[in-house]
Amino acid sequence: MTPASFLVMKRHQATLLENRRLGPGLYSLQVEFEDLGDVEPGQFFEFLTGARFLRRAFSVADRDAMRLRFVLRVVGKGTAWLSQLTEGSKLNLAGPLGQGVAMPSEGPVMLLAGGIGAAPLLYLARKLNEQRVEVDALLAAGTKEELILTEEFGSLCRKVILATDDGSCGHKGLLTDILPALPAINDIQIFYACGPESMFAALKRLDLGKPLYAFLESRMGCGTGLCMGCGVLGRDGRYHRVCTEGPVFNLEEIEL
Amino acid sequence: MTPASFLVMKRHQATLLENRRLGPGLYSLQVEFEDLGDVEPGQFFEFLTGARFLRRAFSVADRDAMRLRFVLRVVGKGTAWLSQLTEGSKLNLAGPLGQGVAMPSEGPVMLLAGGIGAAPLLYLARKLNEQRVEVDALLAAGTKEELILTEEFGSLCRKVILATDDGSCGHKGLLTDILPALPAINDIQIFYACGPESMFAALKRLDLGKPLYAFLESRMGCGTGLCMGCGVLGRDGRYHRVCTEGPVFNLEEIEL
Amino acid sequence: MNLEVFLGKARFRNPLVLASGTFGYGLTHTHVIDRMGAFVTKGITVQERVGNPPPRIWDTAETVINSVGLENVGLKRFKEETLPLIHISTPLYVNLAGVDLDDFRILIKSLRDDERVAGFELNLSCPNVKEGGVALGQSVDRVREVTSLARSLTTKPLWAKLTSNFCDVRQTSKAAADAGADALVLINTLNALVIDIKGRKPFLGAGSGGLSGPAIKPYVLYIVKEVSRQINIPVIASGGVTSGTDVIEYLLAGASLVQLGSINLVDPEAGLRILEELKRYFEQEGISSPAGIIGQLEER
Amino acid sequence: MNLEVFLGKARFRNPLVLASGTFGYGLTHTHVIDRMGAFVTKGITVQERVGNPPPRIWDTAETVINSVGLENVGLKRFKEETLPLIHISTPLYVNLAGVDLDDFRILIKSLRDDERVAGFELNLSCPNVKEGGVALGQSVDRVREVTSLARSLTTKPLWAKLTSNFCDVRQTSKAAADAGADALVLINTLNALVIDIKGRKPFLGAGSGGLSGPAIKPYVLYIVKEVSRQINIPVIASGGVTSGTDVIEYLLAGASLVQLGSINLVDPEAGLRILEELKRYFEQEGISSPAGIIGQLEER
Ligand SMILES: Cc1cc2nc3c(=O)[nH]c(=O)nc-3n(C[C@H](O)[C@H](O)[C@H](O)COP(=O)(O)OP(=O)(O)OC[C@H]3O[C@@H](n4cnc5c(N)ncnc54)[C@H](O)[C@@H]3O)c2cc1C
Ligand SMILES: Cc1cc2nc3c(=O)[nH]c(=O)nc-3n(C[C@H](O)[C@H](O)[C@H](O)COP(=O)(O)OP(=O)(O)OC[C@H]3O[C@@H](n4cnc5c(N)ncnc54)[C@H](O)[C@@H]3O)c2cc1C
Ligand SMILES: Cc1cc2nc3c(=O)[nH]c(=O)nc-3n(C[C@H](O)[C@H](O)[C@H](O)COP(=O)(O)O)c2cc1C
Ligand SMILES: Cc1cc2nc3c(=O)[nH]c(=O)nc-3n(C[C@H](O)[C@H](O)[C@H](O)COP(=O)(O)O)c2cc1C
Ligand code: FES
Ligand code: FES
Repeated sequence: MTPASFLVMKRHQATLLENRRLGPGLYSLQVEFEDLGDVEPGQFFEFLTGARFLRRAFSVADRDAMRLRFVLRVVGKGTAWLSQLTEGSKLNLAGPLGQGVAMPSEGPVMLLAGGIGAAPLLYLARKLNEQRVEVDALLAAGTKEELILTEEFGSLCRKVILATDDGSCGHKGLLTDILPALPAINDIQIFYACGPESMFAALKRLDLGKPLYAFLESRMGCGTGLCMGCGVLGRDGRYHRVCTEGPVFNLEEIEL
Repeated sequence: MTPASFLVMKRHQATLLENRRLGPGLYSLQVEFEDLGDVEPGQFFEFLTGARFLRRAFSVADRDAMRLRFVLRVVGKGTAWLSQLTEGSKLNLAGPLGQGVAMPSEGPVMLLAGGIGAAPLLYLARKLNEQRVEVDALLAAGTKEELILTEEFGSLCRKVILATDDGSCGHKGLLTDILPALPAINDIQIFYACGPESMFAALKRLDLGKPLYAFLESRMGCGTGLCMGCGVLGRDGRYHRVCTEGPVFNLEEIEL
Repeated sequence: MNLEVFLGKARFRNPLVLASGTFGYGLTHTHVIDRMGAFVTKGITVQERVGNPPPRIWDTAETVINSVGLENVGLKRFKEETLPLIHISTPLYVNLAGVDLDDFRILIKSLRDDERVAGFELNLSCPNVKEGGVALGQSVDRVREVTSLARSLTTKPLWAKLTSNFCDVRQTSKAAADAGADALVLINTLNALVIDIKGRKPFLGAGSGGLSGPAIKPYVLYIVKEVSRQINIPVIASGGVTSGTDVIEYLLAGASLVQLGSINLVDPEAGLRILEELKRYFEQEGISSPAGIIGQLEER
Repeated sequence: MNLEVFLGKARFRNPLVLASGTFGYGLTHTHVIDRMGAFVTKGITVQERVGNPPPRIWDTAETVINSVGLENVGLKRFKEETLPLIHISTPLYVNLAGVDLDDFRILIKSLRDDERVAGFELNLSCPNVKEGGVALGQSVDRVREVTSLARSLTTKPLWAKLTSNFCDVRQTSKAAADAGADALVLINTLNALVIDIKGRKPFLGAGSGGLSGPAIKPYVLYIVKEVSRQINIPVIASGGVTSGTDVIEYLLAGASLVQLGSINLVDPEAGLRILEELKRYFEQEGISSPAGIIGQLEER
């Protein structure tokens, strides 16, 4: 175990610049920091809320100088609390935490987003774009209203394919129903996916024949490797800490 | 026991119109109601806060149509939470609770306020003024900065006497040091006092020879007579519920 | 939809019970009481009690700590002055707070023939009195003795309200069941101390108090599940309920009735809200009666 | 000002201890560990344990519920791989999580001669494993046996970490003290159940977990006060500390050392903040050492 910068939790007193509703229960938060070092795609920040004792983890969805963007979906008390914050509010944050994703040596790559999973992949698209790696995105969600960040992906990707479960926008069907039939898929070197557990399970069954990195979630205790609260079962029969060994794992190496 | 209106807790969803700092840890809250019946001096409202499980009690300090004014002093987590609310916030309130004070048949009367104790007495001054009962006020506090509502009392009272512990404004000394020497005191028919417990104890020792009504505080459970949490010891050796039998008691009838 | 629950022959129109000490004697808010499954009075002692010195209440964001100390009018005044004033259509359970066998004998004999009294909750667990209360409830033998005695004195429903403080509540539950209790009430408040560091003394006038409120729910839920699986009389849950969801959790864990305590202090009409939440859940899930979910928690 | 505390000959630079399971093995955040009075490792078992299935964590505004299930590297790897990597200047206590006497014998024999190990915390109280753990700690006899055995095997400081679940912790405290423990750690997490009402199953992968965090503080404070007045070995408090005020409350109630657990999850540098708060209090109140306030709570 080598000490890494993300293992020591850096705390911030930051300011909420904008809290914008994107869709049903979906919010985009612009946060301004006083002091912010490097932040890699895949890394996350933990927010203190007034509704829960432990911090809540959110992936970095984008960056502009000292501003970070987070996109959150309200699922419980902590996210509800955050969604109600007004502009100008002070936020107690910790991060960046977790390991950045392994960047590809060559493209094209494809991003596979299920619902709120689009959030961390947007920041990855931005970084890939900066490094001139070609990138496609397949964005899926339940309904049209739940499809988020499509414009942002549009400006960064070679191609953006949309899909909804109910067909209200783009292809009709689950991400994993549509994916195999896409012509673009053949020259893809690496996949990056973020979405619900059921999506990862289906992706595993698809067996795309190329490396697939999965951005995982897990209920966390500390976010810094201290408590073993966030384990995801590995192929080796051991639990791996999503907070410090992840949150991005090679799909092959984990059990679902 | 006869059913009284204040025994059934009426809940309100009200709006904070103004939150103004009056002094160190002292805030004035203007709250607008959608629906508000009679409110008598001495009655209080209970506020739900995000910091404590139980409601927090605050006396009505003034009224203007559908707006009530409350004045609060930050002493713990609930009051700190309330003091940080921004204008436009929605408040969950219950009230009016408790019994209104017995109004005098004739004046002049004198109001004795220690610190935040000025709050409920202001509303009483307003009502006495409406009923053309002559009223004097002795307002005491630790320092000049802690003397609140002096202008408001000025516009309603025949005479307003100020005192501070450190002499930074008005007479120097405790309210009960100054009171006996005041010339105005002789023709007073009734006293109304609100302040810390030590003030009531000293008032009791002064033995002013006229009825003195004490606006009491107590840690409350329910505020509606259900839990026996708020008892104050009576001369009869029993505990009396501040929430429903008070909060105003004849000083003679309670033990301190 | 039918929310009725039967414990033996005793019928409750729904599983919600207003907990002792949090709804007075049932003299006010009768519009709430009349919609509930049952109502339990403040603890009644043989002699009138003035209760503990103030302050009696402390709270945090998710807990209440009280040291009311069983302030009550005492058996005589309760029977003569209070009972005649109670006009409710909901079964009235009297919480009996005895110190020893004699107390319980006196209390039950005096009240058992009053037809307004539907049944008794034996308070074997109050942490706020020096004698009796929690100390009784910590001893398997005392619990057995008191319950047996009570059983021998009345055929009315008997609920044994137990404590988990400094004892194995699985054992005391078994003792109460064996001795003939009709149901177990799990649990009374946890011992709790709040310290005023400036004065270097306990904050509450009585020295210590009893902890209740939402924070204790996961703890009580565990106890309810364990005990209801081991003991074959109905369990009535008491601890931290604030919503319909909480009630359903307790039913799933094995409770047949669920008490509302601290939440009544925040809102005396909470029972009405919780009842609506419960109904909505039953509707949405197509459950026809509480019996359909009591104890239906799956194992992991 | 001197914040030192001595338990027998063992010296602690201040009363703050990082609690087992909330600070890993002491491999990171050593700048925090090195300012504390002591550090306790995650519970170590004889065999490596993969721990419980996820989810393992739940929380409310004032509680945490965990079911990590003693995931740890096991004795062999701990000794060979982990211990050599721990570089801290603070006394290292190893939390030993045995299932039976044999386990404790193996664990202590293997570690007792390692000079990096200052002492042992006997985990007689983990609610998150089916065997051993809390079940051991509920039995006065088992507590006595394990503590006696441990005492016979080592002269290093021995802390017995106890539970209040389904037992009288005053009795188990006495047993541990009589059997030669140097200190009692009160208490481990409370049994807790969280229910997923949609799935009608426990939310945590392991079925149930252990409750900790600020909401349990008044409960643990009461236990610490009671036990420290009855038992004449030092008490180490563990439950809900988040501030310097909380530490002072525990010292007043009778604790000699105070553990920080759940708060480390919110902020691994919380110990540094709490230490500053403690110092400020000592300064303001003109207290020269913890000994000046331990057990100084006045009665009411
Ligand atoms: C590394 C990482 C990155 C993440 N990035 C993002 C992101 O960018 N955007 C985002 O929106 N989220 C993200 N998440 C997820 C986010 O952290 C969680 O949604 C959040 O912590 C939920 O907190 P809460 O307090 O709102 O939910 P809680 O109230 O704690 O509830 C948590 C979950 O449990 C369910 N639940 C609540 N009560 C019960 C019950 N009684 N029974 C059963 N289930 C129940 C809720 O529906 C919810 O799904 C990320 C998570 C991780 C680990
Ligand atoms: C009828 C009535 C009318 C009232 N009207 C007003 C009013 O108009 N304006 C007003 O400002 N107040 C009023 N009060 C008082 C007000 O209700 C209380 O100040 C308020 O409830 C405190 O809540 P809190 O959550 O801020 O304090 P808490 O955090 O609950 O603390 C309460 C008190 O305990 C002290 N305390 C906190 N922690 C500790 C500890 N560990 N040890 C010892 N002491 C501690 C605090 O300093 C504080 O004094 C009234 C009270 C009543 C009963
Ligand atoms: C203010 C107050 C007074 C109480 N008085 C009694 C009592 O007299 N008798 C009793 O058996 N329980 C009493 N209790 C305990 C409650 O009936 C209930 O069992 C406990 O509070 C746990 O439930 P809760 O978390 O829903 O409050 C009291 C509780 C509170 C908060
Ligand atoms: C995530 C987590 C893991 C824990 N693991 C252990 C453990 O391995 N051994 C142990 O004795 N206690 C363990 N505990 C209990 C703590 O050491 C502590 O006694 C308890 O959490 C109460 O203190 P707190 O309220 O400060 O957290 C754990 C607690 C938590 C929250
Ligand atoms: S959340 Fe604590 S180790 Fe990952
Ligand atoms: S606060 Fe409950 S009776 Fe007064």
